[in-house]
Amino acid sequence: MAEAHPVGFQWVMEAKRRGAKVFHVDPRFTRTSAVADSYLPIRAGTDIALLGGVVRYILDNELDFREYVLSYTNAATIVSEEFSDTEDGDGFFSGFDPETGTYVQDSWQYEGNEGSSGSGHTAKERDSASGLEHESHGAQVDGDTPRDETLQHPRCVYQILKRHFARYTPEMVERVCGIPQDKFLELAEAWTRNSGRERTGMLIYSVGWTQHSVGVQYIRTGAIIQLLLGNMGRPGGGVMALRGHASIQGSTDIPTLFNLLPGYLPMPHHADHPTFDEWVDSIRHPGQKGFWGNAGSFAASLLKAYWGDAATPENDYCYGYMPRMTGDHGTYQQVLNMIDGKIKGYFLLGQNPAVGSAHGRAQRLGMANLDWLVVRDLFMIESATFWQNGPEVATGEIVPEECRTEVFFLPAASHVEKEGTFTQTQRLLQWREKAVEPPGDARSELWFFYHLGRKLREKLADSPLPRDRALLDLTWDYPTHGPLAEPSAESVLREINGYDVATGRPLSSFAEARADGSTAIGCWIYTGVYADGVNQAARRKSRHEQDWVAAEWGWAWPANRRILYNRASADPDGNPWSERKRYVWWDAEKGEWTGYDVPDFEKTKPPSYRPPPGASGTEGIAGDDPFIMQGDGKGWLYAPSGVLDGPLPTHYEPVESPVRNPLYGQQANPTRKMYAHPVNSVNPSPPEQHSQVFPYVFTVSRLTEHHTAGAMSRTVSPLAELQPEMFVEVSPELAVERGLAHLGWAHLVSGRAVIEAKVLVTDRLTPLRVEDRLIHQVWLPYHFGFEGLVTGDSANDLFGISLDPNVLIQESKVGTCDVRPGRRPTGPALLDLVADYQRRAGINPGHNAPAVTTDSEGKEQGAS
Amino acid sequence: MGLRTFIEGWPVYRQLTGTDPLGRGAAAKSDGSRALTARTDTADSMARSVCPYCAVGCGQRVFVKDGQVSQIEGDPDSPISRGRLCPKGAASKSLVTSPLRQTTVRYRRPYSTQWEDLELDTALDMIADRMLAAREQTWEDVDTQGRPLNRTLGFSSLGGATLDNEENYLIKKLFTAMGALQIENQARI
Amino acid sequence: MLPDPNSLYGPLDPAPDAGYENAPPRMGFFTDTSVCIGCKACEVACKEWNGVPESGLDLLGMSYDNTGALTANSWRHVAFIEQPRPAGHRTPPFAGTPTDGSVSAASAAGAAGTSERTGTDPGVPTGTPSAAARMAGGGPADVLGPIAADPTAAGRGAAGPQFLGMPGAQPPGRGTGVEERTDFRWLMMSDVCKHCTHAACLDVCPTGSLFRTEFGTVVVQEDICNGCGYCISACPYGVIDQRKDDGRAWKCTLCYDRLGAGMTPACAQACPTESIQYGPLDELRERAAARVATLHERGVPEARLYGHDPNDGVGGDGAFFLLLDEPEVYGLPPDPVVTTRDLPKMWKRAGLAALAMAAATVAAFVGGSS
Amino acid sequence: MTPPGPVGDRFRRFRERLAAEGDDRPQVSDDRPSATSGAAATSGEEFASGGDHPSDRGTAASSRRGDLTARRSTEAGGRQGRRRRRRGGGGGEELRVPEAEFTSYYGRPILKGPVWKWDIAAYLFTGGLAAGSSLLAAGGQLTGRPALRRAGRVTALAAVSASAVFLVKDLGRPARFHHMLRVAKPTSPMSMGTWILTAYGPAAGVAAIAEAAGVLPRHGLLGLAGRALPPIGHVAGLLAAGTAPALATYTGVLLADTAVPSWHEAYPELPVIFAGSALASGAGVGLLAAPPAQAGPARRMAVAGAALELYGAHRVETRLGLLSEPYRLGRPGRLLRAGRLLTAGGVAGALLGRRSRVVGALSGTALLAASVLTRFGIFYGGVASARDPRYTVVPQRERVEARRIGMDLPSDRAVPPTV
Repeated sequence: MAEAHPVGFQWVMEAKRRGAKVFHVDPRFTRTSAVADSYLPIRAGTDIALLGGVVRYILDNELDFREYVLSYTNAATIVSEEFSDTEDGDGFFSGFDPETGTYVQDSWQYEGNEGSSGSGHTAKERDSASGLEHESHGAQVDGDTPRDETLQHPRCVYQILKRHFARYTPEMVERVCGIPQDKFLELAEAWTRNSGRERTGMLIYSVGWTQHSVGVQYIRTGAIIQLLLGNMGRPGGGVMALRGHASIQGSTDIPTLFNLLPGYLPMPHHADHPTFDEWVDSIRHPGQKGFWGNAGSFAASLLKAYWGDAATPENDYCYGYMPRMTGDHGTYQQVLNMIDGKIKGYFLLGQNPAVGSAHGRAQRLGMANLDWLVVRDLFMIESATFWQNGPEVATGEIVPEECRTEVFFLPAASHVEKEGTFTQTQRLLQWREKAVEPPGDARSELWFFYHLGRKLREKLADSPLPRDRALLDLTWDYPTHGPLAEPSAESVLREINGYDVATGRPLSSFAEARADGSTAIGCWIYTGVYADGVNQAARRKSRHEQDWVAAEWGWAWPANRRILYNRASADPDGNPWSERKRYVWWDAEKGEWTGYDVPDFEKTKPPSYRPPPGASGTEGIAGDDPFIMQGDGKGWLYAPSGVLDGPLPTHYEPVESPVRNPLYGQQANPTRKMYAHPVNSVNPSPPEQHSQVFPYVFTVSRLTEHHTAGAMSRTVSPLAELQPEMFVEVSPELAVERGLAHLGWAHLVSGRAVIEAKVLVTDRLTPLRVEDRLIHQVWLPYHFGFEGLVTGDSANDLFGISLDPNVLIQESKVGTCDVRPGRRPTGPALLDLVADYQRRAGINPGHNAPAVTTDSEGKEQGAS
Repeated sequence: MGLRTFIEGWPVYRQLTGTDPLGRGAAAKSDGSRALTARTDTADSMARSVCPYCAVGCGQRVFVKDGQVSQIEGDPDSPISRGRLCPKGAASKSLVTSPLRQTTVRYRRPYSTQWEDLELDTALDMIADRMLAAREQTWEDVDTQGRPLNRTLGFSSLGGATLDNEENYLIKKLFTAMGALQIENQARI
Repeated sequence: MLPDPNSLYGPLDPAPDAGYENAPPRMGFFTDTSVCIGCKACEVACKEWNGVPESGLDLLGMSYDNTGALTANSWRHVAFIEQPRPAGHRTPPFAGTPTDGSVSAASAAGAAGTSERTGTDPGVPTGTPSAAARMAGGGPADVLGPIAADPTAAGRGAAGPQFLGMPGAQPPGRGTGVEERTDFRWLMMSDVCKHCTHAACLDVCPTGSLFRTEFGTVVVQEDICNGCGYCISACPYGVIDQRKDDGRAWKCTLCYDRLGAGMTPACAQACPTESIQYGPLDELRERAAARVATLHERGVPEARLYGHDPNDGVGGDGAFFLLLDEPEVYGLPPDPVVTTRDLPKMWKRAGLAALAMAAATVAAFVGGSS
Repeated sequence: MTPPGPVGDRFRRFRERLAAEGDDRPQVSDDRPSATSGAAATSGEEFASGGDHPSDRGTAASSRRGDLTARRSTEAGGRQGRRRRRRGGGGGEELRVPEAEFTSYYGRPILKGPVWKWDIAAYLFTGGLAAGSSLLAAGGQLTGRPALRRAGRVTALAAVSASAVFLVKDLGRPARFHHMLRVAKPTSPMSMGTWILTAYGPAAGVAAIAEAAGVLPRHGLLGLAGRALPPIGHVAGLLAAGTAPALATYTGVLLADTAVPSWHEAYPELPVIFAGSALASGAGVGLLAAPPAQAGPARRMAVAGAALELYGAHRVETRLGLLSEPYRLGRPGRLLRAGRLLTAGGVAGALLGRRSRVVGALSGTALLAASVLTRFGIFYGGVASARDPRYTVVPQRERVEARRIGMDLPSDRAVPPTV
């Protein structure tokens, strides 16, 4: 965190000053470790084993916050008797379909709900990354579930959890992660001791958790711990994602993602959502508790915002105009399609996949096979010059004279040259004022897309084709101003916020959303950001003039709420769990919820409220159900649906690992998304042969001094000079083993690429003892590319493409490689070297390794 | 300037007559030092902004003099950052004023080995034409069972995490209306 | 003649001594290295505010330090030191992992030896490998921790690199045949001009370019400096430096222009963890003493202040530090003394020599016969 | 125990680097013919053996690596060419000053080495020469030795002019040389020197111009000038001589009033050396320019100057402990040793060859050269001391330790210095 989010880290230091104990788990000793109280070196890709060990420690010693767990989580809920665990299936839950490599989730359901997950496998959900829909709400589940408040029922979640994690002992943690038992116990002890009624503990993660083939389950494990310890919805608690781009949260809320529409509404699927009603019902899941009951209003209001007057109840608000998904249209699928010549054009909007995405060679080859490419950036980035300066030009794979891609480079406006809102990592929207005009041809994205849309509409104005109606009926009349005819960002924000169609009055809450076409809302979770016609995101009341929650600085979705599910900061009766940790509580006199923050609960629903039988939607939420976006109002220790690779987290080895999974016969996540494509390959891992060809584990991450793919830092001299060259960090032990000299060169080889880097021999890396083997890990920054003030080979070139099944995020935090002294070969010899390694490792590009690695017996059970 | 002012302005004179015989401070202070002001004080305007790098969302104050950014520093009022910035945030002025910034449209023809210049409006026109052509060629009305698809997989887009919500909104809205599905950004990565 | 009996040496409030009547309180920096996270925001913020040019694009191999030293083009410099030593009371980071001995000495020596004059325009001077090799410990300076207490480990500093020739004979993961490194700490420190009470650079400046401000800080006046270079030799900390393409001397001004506007210096404002604190020196000294006491309580006995003492060789620094090791480990002199302390004696010696010279001449002409 | 291959290779490379570091630092003994080729060959073999290690089974890269290492070993060999055999590497001789243990930041210097270039060392000589010459000229003027007077005055002007050129040229901003006259700071030897030069320079200049009286026509305006010049020159010559000792000795303070360890600690001696060197060089001019009959005072000046110079130089080379080392080792050591020899030779020649114009001239030349060498030796000795952190850390550390023992304080506290 000190490395990648130093300013956020000030709060950790603040806590430390007040006596907090900081633990840092990382494959290498970083600037965070330097100031942490305890540092745990870990083998990359084994976090579930570590966290699972903590879960077991909590359950074994009964250290959970029992009152919280009983009331606020699904610990007491009873699961179907059809469910069987990985402990019985050698790494498989019940319901695995080897054909598609996905689960049928029926058996995972709560007792009596077995039919509710739909039928068949979940390959479709995987292809559409449906896990992402749950960023704002839980998966569908029926509201009424059988419970055993004594937690003794053998099939209640609590007991299942206990059995599932029983083998995650300190010894197992040591065997899998390489973390000595003493240190693990120190962590577990401190974590549990600092949680409960009087204290809360916080868990912070970043893409070190998400960029794995089991990434979602990493975070699930963290969430289970935090629920067990009562750390959710309470001040100083929570699971905190530290995101890496200024508005990456915003670009998920208002998604530029193929499978989502604003506010986490799913993009329609051709088979599941042929009609508006089917689409809406699939979201709100009739009969389910919670706020998603209003999905119809949100959906209608979005379409109304898109198509204005043309959208009427009669034509289902132009639902027919919406494009439909048929499967995986994600960025990696796109790149492979580009290589196959299926895609003609590509827009890059402040993004540099030639350096920043996994398998850089595939990215560049894909771009070299387009008809046209539009790059909008501040700088001439690698993704714009791949045809000229890319490494494939050196190897002869791309010949400029033969590369047909037509490239448009359009300069972009910087953050001070345009106005608008960023949504930062805590869902806080902050408005930026414009300081200066952009230079030369530089324009904002707002300008580019507004005027591009204007031109497209002009060109199609006389089109008789039905397909063009969607474009022509679009509301696209934003006022412009200034010499450049810049569209008004405030007017767009106003549309995002939503307004009453008749009067134009901005809405102040998504509770005002209507399904009758009387409201138009661009992104329902953002409703309120323009309440009363005031740009709430532009509020900048000094922190000196308000309390520590600082509710008048910017605006957080939803409803300016700073901590989600903060009803959980009070006990079931509505009183604060403790005076120290009071945050939101029930004021019995006034008959309302009150506190420092906006209560995340219906303001006047008393703690004693119990829904009438059969109630659904918000009415179905009881007065002590704090998790109001979940179908049952509970925090999920066990996820009966919504997570495609299992209701509980399970340790699987990374896709590329030198180690056989010590826990199960199943080596890696069996449901991961794989791409069999000639350009893609996976280094062999046990039980396959030849894994020793790539004996070392490598992991990549950021340096404080650089930003992502480097376009915004390698081009800036005061940053470039601080980390001026690509390097690889190796332990002294590995340096000895491979004859690497400090500041000398080394090159790293994977089945995809070979890159070179200067060697930093440092004590900050250590070999780990895993299963009586010595595992060496090396670390690389991934910021370097071939353009800019400082250049170097790109670490992301080493990775292949394997994705998490829930969200289709690639495993780019761990891989295997070989490390060799000296510089890499250049020209065609480089390809020969890679080919030689592929041959020796038995890699057959274009063919996936088998997903199932259990023996026949295990397979049988897995499939049963 | 008369001789008298010249002599009185001579630091040696000030050393001999003033409080600073050793010529260490008051006597040695130059005209330049006397005229020194903080350029944040003399800025024409100040915009309140947010750091463009990571997602912590640190407050920034952007000072402008003569239409140019003259300084960017942390906003002490921000409850998130309390006026502090990391090296990247602190380098924001160098970022926006970098001499490496590309400020004109560049165009690379198919099979060409070099860049050429292009008018912005022409570029916009050419891009619009190419989008429509690609859409035309790859349009899918219905699937094999006649269910609507209403889409094109002929072009795609990547990016948005460094852009504003308003921009993302327009991107998604326009592309969706065009039937373009393959819209992605860093959040997938 | 001297405005204050302590004008050349000893405790002194420098602003009144430099002729300021009703001077504001003396301002300074307290840099608490125990909370430094080495982010280098200070380096960048300083460059942005002061328009300091680039200082070279060289990988120096000195941990994460690619700046190398304070130079004319780097007025803040973050030092990084990797040490096989315990950090306070915390759990040894590599306890239980199958490690060999430390490499810090070897890599330091590598860093020192692999480059000629590297880095910045003024040139970051390279180091000597033997000196670097001693970084890991040993020597009389090394009074901390069990490494020094253990005679075999104490020799590890010098012997540090030798383990590289001795890989473990046992099977991997079963012990390595040499002593393990279990403890490790990574020290970081943002170095800066010390703004000495007795500033040799200022006193030797023949043009009055270097001057004392009303805030008690020491500033080069760029409209005056003619690049004589005297200040550079005079600085006991090796701070001030000549910019080659410019000819003048440059260093931290403690953001004199910002101070005048009542603002905080750029580096201190940017510092995310309050490692760099700015304020009236008296307050900072109190705060620093309290911080050291806290750290001692919390089991960090190696915390000590550097440059805080008005009785030290330079009359106390306007920018002082809390360090976790001996100063020279960070590239600071262990006991700097302002050269002008001895100036009266020097002039006396010169006078005597001049007299002797005159006398010898007279004698040569008067005495003798031919 | 040590297997062949990269491990040993790396270890040896490191050891060699440590050993090669010897040439970063000045040496005690003369270079001996070293095993340059042998060392290179040996390391070459070692590198070659690295390729045989089983783990190094690379294909395409191995030849590249070979090239790289070969180049590096050549470099190493080249560096070793100037070094002694490594310490403890099988019976090399001991360093005279025991290796002091100390820590540093990656071996980098703590101090900035002086940015003054050779021209400041040259100025030390020309300034002293001017001073010595002016004294010589004044003596000649007062005792009726016109040859000494003329030579002294002309040399003084030439030398002070050269000084001005050297000084201005060394500035980072030469056009701003006049900023030196902004202030008058007794704490700044350079400021004082500026004012000394400001007084001395015109006087020496006028005195030298006065020597033109002899060649001017007898009549007319120039004749008038010719008649007026000698008395003006007389006064100017005395003024110059009056400021000359200050000019000659302030430079000692100029160097000493720095943080450069070997300069600062030599502050008692530097003015003595420079005074002696100035006298000797002035005497050298006298010996060169004057017939033996007039050269007697020059010979006596030479003896006095040489005595001061040799005494001072001996003191700095022995009295300062570790900080004397830079004056004995490497280039500064060679310069100072050569200077000493020439001084001794010059004095001997002056005394023994007092009837020979040629011997006198040679002696004068030797003294002048000796003065040049001494100045450069002292200059570069200081520079060397600033570039190695050893000379900064070790003495200061000893000071701290002494105080700690003396005051019996806890070891980890900073301690006020005893003055």
